[in-house]
Amino acid sequence: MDFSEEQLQDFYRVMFTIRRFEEKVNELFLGGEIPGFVHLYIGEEAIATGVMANLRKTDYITSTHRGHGHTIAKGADLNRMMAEIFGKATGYCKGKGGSMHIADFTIGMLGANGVVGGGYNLAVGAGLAAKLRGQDQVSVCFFGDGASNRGTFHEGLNMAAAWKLPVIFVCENNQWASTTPYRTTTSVENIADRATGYGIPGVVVDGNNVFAVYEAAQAAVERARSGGGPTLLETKTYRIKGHFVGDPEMYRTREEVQQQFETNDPLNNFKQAVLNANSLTEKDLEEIETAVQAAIEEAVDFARESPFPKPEELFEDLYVEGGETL
Amino acid sequence: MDFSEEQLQDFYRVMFTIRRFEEKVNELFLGGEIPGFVHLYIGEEAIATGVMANLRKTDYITSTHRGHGHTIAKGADLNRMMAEIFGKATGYCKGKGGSMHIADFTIGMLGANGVVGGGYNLAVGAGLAAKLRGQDQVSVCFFGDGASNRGTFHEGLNMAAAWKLPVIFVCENNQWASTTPYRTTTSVENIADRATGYGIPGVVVDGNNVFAVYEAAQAAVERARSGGGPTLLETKTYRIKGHFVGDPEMYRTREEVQQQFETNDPLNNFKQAVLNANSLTEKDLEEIETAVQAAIEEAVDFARESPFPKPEELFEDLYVEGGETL
Amino acid sequence: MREITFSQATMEAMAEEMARDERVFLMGEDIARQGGIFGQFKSLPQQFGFDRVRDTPISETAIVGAGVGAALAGMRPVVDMHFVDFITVAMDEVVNQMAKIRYMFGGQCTVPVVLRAPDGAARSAAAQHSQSLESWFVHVPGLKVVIPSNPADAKGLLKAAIRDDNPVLYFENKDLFGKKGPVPEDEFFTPIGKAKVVQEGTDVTIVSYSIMLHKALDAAEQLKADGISAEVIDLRTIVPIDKETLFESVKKTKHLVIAHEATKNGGVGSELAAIVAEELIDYLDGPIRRVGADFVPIPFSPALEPLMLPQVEDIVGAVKEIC
Amino acid sequence: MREITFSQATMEAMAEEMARDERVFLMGEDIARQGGIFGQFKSLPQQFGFDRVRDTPISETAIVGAGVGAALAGMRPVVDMHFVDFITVAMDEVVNQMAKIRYMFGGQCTVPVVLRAPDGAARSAAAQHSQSLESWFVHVPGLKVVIPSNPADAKGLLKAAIRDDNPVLYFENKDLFGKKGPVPEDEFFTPIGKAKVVQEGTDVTIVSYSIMLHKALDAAEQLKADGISAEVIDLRTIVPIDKETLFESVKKTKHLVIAHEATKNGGVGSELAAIVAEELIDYLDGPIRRVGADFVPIPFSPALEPLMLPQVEDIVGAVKEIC
Ligand SMILES: Cc1ncc(C[n+]2csc(CCOP(=O)(O)OP(=O)(O)O)c2C)c(N)n1
Ligand SMILES: Cc1ncc(C[n+]2csc(CCOP(=O)(O)OP(=O)(O)O)c2C)c(N)n1
Ligand SMILES: [Mg+2]
Ligand SMILES: [Mg+2]
Repeated sequence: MDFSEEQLQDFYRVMFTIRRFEEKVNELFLGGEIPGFVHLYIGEEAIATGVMANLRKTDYITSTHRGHGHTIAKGADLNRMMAEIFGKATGYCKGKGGSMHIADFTIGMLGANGVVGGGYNLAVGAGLAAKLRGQDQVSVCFFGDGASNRGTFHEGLNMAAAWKLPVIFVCENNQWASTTPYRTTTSVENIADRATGYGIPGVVVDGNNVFAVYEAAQAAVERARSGGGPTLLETKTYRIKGHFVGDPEMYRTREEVQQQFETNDPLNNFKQAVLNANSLTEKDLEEIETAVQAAIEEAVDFARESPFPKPEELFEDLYVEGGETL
Repeated sequence: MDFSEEQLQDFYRVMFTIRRFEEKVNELFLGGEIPGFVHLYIGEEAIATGVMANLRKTDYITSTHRGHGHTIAKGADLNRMMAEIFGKATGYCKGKGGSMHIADFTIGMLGANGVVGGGYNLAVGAGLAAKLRGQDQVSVCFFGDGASNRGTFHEGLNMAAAWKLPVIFVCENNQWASTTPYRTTTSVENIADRATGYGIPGVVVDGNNVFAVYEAAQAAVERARSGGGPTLLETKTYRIKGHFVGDPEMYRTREEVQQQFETNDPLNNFKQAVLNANSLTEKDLEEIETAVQAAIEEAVDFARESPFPKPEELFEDLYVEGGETL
Repeated sequence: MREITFSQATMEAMAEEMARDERVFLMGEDIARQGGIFGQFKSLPQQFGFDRVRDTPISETAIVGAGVGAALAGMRPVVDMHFVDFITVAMDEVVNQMAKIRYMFGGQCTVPVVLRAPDGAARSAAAQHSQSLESWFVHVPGLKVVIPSNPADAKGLLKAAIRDDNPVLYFENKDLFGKKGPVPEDEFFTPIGKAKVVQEGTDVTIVSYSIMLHKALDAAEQLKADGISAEVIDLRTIVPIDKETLFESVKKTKHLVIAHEATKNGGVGSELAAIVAEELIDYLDGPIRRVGADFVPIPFSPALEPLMLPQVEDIVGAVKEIC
Repeated sequence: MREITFSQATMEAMAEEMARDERVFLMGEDIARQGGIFGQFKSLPQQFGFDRVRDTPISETAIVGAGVGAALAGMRPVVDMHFVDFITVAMDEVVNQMAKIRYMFGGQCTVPVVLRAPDGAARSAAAQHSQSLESWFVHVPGLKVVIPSNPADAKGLLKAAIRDDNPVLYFENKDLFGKKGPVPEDEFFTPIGKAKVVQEGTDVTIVSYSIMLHKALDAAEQLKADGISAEVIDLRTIVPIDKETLFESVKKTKHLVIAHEATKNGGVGSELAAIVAEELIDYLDGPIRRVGADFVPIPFSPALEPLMLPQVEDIVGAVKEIC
């Protein structure tokens, strides 16, 4: 497949933004500026980037507890994301959601979810909405290897398959569900093998290779958009960081992680590929890096300087005021 | 496979008992003697019979809303079953359960279940218990085609597969989930195809042929008993009667049902086979029928003559008295 | 006024709203081919097609979850739980998704989904097909909860629920479906959040809803013979509770009995009793009484089921104890 | 007496019971390899092996369902819910299976399973990881429900729960795990169904449990300065409620405040208030007050979370309003 220079730049911009955003969040969390739990997307950037490059603004996605990468790749505003993570009034959710609950309905990002496996059927419903309206929007559900053992996986995939809904189920198999290795709780080598049970395509792809993810997602999105129904796309990757920032990681060795990062870093993979092929220059990459760096610093400043929500805001946004349109 | 005369007699005795029991329940319900809902097992007798012929008294089963057949085949007492269906104090559950909630813990029958798909994980737990104790008991979960779309199916099969538990999942695919045809809500031809998603054997068998069911169940039980883990066994059959007694059946034609019954009646199939092969005589069969007939009449008399539970029994059996063994 | 059944009234509500707004659709188990197991959806599939009246797989988490997802994506789904007993299966979708999404996301979206759930004990359906589970949702911020007692409110509340931009749980008693009552021909709505004084009285306030409202009225009738004048309130909405109507009545009668079919312990009655014990205790001339089902699962036997469920005599007895 | 943490105390309870009875085993997500996300299971896998301390798939219906099934097949499982927020996922297994099986089958079997569920809002875990959901289970016949406030009761109640032949829900507040307290070295049990008067007083009864008990004690301390003598009761068991202890206290103090972290509406406080309004109203010298979380999902921001949760001042304020 041939990619334009602009596409390549976009890939790098998005992946690098996610990486730096997460590194910054990590740093700020450890510095005590961020409350709650944060789960970082470091090492999985190629997946959100490769999938989202196939989507339109009007397409839908549902995300997970590890959702910053999806949100950035769908095109969210970094300032409002960072402010939300700080719990500030200027954040996407006015500080009510935090890292685990960012959403941006203006770009079809229907929300991160603190309930593992909570997103499948929201995505199915969004796909159903598109189908009922006769529109060609698609809906993408991101989920983890651990989440693939929730009953909602089964109910969502079966319903989407039975009704031929335009839903793409993207499994981010990063080998770990919190402290538990994938193969100890899951009885198959590939989660994509489960597609057989629904009569839909099951595709396995290298999740650390943005080109491979892009191509596989492209096929799935085309299929969905043209009425062909759902696809189960498994992207193989590795969770480089702890489950959450602060995780003592007593369940695996430093060496395992180090080795994975050295061989499978999706940003490094990308850089080597484009530089070797002379598709982008070091200078191109540096320009992107500088711009991203600045945007992230701006986001941090914005978050820091933003006010916390006022006490009276506690009771706002529960019910729609005048919600009855009689 | 060769079956002894005794085995053949047992097959017929059990199948015929189920058939007559259900016909009697149907009649009594329509006559106003039975309260609540009843779901009949007519047309599916070969499944419970063929599976249970491979089980020991100490093996476990979990059952469904359509549970009379499983209960009879596992060896339950007809008098106490019928009394329960009448809501009498002498019933298995002292009248508290009724048709949808019969259990007999002395024979490993862990209960019918009014929640479709509620039994999978109870069976998984029973299998886990056996495994933890190092005993060779197996656990069999019966469920319908409709139930195969519950999330509990997925969670149960995955857990049993990941832990190699001695559980056999027996799908009774009778083509209907209440008023809804199987293929409109389920995206695959065979539910057994879903076994691929768990890395376990998936077997399809003619559920109207007791010999075929017996053989397939035998393999699955042997596998489970010897530590080989679970099997998903799909038995294809047809629901001859309405979903429950009194169902107006506005969703299918009389002809469809009639045709299915004429070609696929498991009792008739069996009779033809054993008579053609001269394995049993008409007289053998008649002797069984006479004995069964008498047992069922006795059960009806027992149920009719039994007292209803006394008012004070309402508050009994909720908590174990002196349940704390400190 | 014309009289139609509760079932017909809810069908009319669905049909009117579906005809008016293309975004409204209905999904659940066994609702289309046979028109619902209580006949409550008959004619809808013929009128609106099997796309907008969808038979689903037996997948309650998908039914509710997809309802929420479709609402987020701009539709106005009505989802059917078959029996309320199975709302337990989709409890995460109701409690952690449907109820919380708007608030958790800072009001970015609305979640206009209606969940219909037939409830109540009807003729020996036993422990897993007979429950009344509305009370749990008093404890779940973000939902509205309605529960009609008659055909007019069934129609009016269902229409109001569908038009509401908030998620609404709509509980409908199975034994009410066949009951007839007057229902206006012209379009109308029953306001969510408003209770109704169904019968005025001076000596005791009996608050009830759904099928128990009828037993409350029967009790009031019997109490007349004893010279006790009961005011009967149909709560109609459980969240938010109409304190105004409740308080006005209690201030007048100075006695309160709450009656519902759900288990007494931890029921809606506990919340109402607590509110009054907090805010109106000085007006009370006697203890409060709750009437609800006994603290056991619902037994199958016709010899036990009616004993377990609250009856007219229980309400009469409760009133006499405190008046 | 030696002081150990709540976490250590629960671990001791598990270890003692697992050593004593081979039928006891433990399963849940992330409990073995890392010893539990709050460190509450550390050393158990080493002591009893990864068979009896099992990491499960993320499959809450299987965890609870298999727990019930194993109990029916003769084991005594302890299952862990990771966070109580996810009990919603397994609500059918808890409510329609675990709670009903014994009764529905006429007492043929026992269901000796313990469900452990960490709860409570701790430092901005937001709407789906912070709830206190014990109140729903007051409405579910067939379960026992316990909720310790200190290390000794954590150990004593967990041991009692494991020995109990009935299903027991055991709620443990996440922020308590690290708290220390005196715990006897010899074997002991905290009886299920018995509340405890933690501090005697004469002017008002404050009933609380779990982490709020500590805020209740702080409130009592502050109230002393105002010359108000508060009796503080640790409920410890929510089902069945120890009416005797509660009533004795209310009869003495004539004033009742109930405080819990769970949402006030429809909470355990509603049930307690209702019981007292039914049975002890003549003893009361003022209205009842409930103190609980505000009626919104739990917000993330550190600027809002503490406002939403009930605090010491709320208890003090409630007492002063009624005394
Ligand atoms: C229903 C539910 N169960 C348990 C949890 C606790 N939990 C949060 S993240 C997680 C692991 C998820 O693993 P995976 O799906 O592989 O996603 P990853 O973290 O690897 O991206 C668990 C068990 C939860 N949030 N929701
Ligand atoms: C969780 C749940 N959802 C819905 C129902 C209502 N219901 C009872 S039986 C049934 C159909 C079951 O179909 P299947 O599993 O194929 O079993 P069959 O009746 O054909 O034996 C339904 C939908 C239920 N009891 N439980
Ligand atoms: Mg993972
Ligand atoms: Mg079927």
